[in-house]
Amino acid sequence: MRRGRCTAARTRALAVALVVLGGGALAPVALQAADPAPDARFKQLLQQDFRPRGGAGMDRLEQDPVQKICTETHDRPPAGPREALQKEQLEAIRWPADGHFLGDWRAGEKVAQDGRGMTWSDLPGAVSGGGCYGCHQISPQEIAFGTIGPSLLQLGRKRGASPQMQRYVYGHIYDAKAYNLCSTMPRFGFSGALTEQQIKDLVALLLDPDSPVNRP
Amino acid sequence: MTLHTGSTAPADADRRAALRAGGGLGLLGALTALGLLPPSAVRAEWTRAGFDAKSVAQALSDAGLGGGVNAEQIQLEAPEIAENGAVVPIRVFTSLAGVDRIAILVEKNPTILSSVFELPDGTEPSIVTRVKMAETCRLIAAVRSDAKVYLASKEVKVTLGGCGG
Amino acid sequence: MGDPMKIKAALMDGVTEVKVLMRHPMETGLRKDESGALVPAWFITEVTATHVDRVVLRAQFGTSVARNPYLAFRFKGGQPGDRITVSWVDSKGDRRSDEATIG
Amino acid sequence: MAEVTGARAGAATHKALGVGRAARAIAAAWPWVAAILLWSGADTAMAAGGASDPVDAAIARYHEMLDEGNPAELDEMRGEQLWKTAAGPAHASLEGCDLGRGPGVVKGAYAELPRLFADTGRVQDLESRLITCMTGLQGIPESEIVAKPFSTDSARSDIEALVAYVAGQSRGVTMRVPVHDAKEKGAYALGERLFFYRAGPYDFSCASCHSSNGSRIRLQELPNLSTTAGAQRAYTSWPAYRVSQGLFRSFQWRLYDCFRQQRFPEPVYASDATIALTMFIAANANGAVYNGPGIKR
Repeated sequence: MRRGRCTAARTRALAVALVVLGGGALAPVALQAADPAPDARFKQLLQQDFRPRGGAGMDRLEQDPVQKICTETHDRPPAGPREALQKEQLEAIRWPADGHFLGDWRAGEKVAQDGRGMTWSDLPGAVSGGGCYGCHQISPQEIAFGTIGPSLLQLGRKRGASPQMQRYVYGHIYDAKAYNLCSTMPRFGFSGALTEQQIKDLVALLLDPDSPVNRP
Repeated sequence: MTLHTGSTAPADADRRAALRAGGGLGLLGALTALGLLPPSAVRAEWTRAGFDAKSVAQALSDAGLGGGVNAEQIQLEAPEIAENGAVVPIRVFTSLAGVDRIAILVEKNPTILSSVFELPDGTEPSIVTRVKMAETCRLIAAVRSDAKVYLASKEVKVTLGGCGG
Repeated sequence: MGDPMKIKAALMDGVTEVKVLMRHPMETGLRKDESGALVPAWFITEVTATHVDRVVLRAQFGTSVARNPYLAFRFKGGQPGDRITVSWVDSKGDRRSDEATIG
Repeated sequence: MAEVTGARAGAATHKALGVGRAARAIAAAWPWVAAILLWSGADTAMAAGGASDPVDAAIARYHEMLDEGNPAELDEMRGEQLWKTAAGPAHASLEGCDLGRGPGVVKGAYAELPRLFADTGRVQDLESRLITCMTGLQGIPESEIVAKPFSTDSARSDIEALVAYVAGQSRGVTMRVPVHDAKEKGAYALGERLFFYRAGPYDFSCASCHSSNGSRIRLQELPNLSTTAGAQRAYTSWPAYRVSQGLFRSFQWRLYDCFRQQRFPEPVYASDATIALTMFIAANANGAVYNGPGIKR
């Protein structure tokens, strides 16, 4: 995590979360969160029963505002805080300085296949993959794909590869939460898991007309 | 995971000789010495031929199963997709009578010949076992019945599993 | 001497079905351990099954047999209570023999 | 990437079955209410979906063939030996160990764990209870037991073999995990909270992968552990032999490796957090017939 940026965002959304709890729209969750004993016990549990290992430090158990509100609302945040936080996330996206979004789809396929990165058994600082096939159908020749996310087969053929579409896909991989606050998809750029070049390569895999994803 | 499957040594004559003298007859020799097996159970032809072969044809020929033809009577059951190549279940059976040898091969493994079974009279031509598969390829079953060899094969797709880390 | 095998032998309609689980790493000699060193080949080379004192199956295994091998086969004859013996020897010369009775 | 939905080809078809969009929205907002309403419908959809998809059907066939011979039985045998053999400084076997049904009673014990134990005052799962017995009866230092609780290629774990044996002695027994005492209820509540807690660089909770029906990672079916049906299917098939590792794995290992993939720090072995999470999943599986140890990819 890029701590600086996350911490700044965290302070703002704490206020947002308080508004949610005061609103009473999510009674069961609010009741649970309002009971201080389980809260304290839960924090104690996290502190005592996990320990840092490899690159996975205890700071990973601290929730940022997005994680917090999604946890507390079972991924159904009310519109107000949702829009505020999504705007924040969108503003935090670091767009390519050269203005280009399309990399090499062959390199993108490798990134999509590779599910390693950021676990306690991965070397800190080692290159991560996107693990995209874990959740998405992408190239037609790979039959071992997950179904947590939608199929991305033929994405470029269906939606085109306009500069706007390229920017949208880049942003989505960089920070899916900027578009859907409680998306299951990790924020691959925001978290530092993928580099700008890796994200460009994935954009090419999904949108380049020559990519197997988009062949007829 | 990365799957490494392969032969244990280059296909050289020394290795074969060592296997014949060692692993090949060692158990039977020992069992015979212990009185667990009658001497007649030890057959001279029982060697480890075929495990070093680098082609399906060579493996079959070395294992005494050359010249086979595909036959519908040979049933080879295996999953279409193996969730993990480290363990791929396979069942081979046939309605043919007089079967005395069955072999199972994995077309694209470093060691193509997986196992060879000798079936005395009274043992049914039905074997269930599990192979390793390094990649998507055909599994092949060879069955010898009345000195003729019959074959069956089936492609099994080997896939990547899990979170990939 | 390896771990015990699990052997099940059941008689149905005059045919005895034998199911055997063997504990063995079945190392190919091509796998690397966590430190990147090649793990030497180590695998069962031969399996023999006997019903009382008659051989009912002999098998040769190579490294393409899966780890902790499973084997099932059937033979005619056999009576409840008869002894089934399964023995293996591996590429290091280790051996193991276990018994079960037909149920 | 829900907003750029393309063709939902292949196995995604079964997600469209059975549970409608509105119902899923309810499920997302009030999962417990919705779960009660949707149990039967969702399960039927999951079963039907699995069979209608050729890839899922092929994977189901693979599992069916594996079920015929499970190397976990070898670990059960080894665990039984360990249970019955005197060991440790006290030269005692574990035959006097109380797993909740009285000293020495192994049959059916796993189907009622985790539970509160009066002698320790703790809610304990099987593995933490085995530590209690190994330290108490055999005099083995806890530090020695928890140093390497999970098997590796080069070193087998005794506690995993004991788990295989004890779990196997509940095969065919109906799951009845007690959630009666305040401490048991507390553990369940904490486990539920941990299940839904999103954190780490990938924003994952257990629920990210385990709270929808019919999803997969790659080709692996993901049980919906927040429903009775999903928890029943999953929990009753663990602990299990993992063919990809050639090793038997305990439920504590299952949670440990999920947290690793979740990009969390390492959970402490047999800690209250892991026991609470086990309590949540095990109690959700109540009413199912325990059918482990299983065999998995």
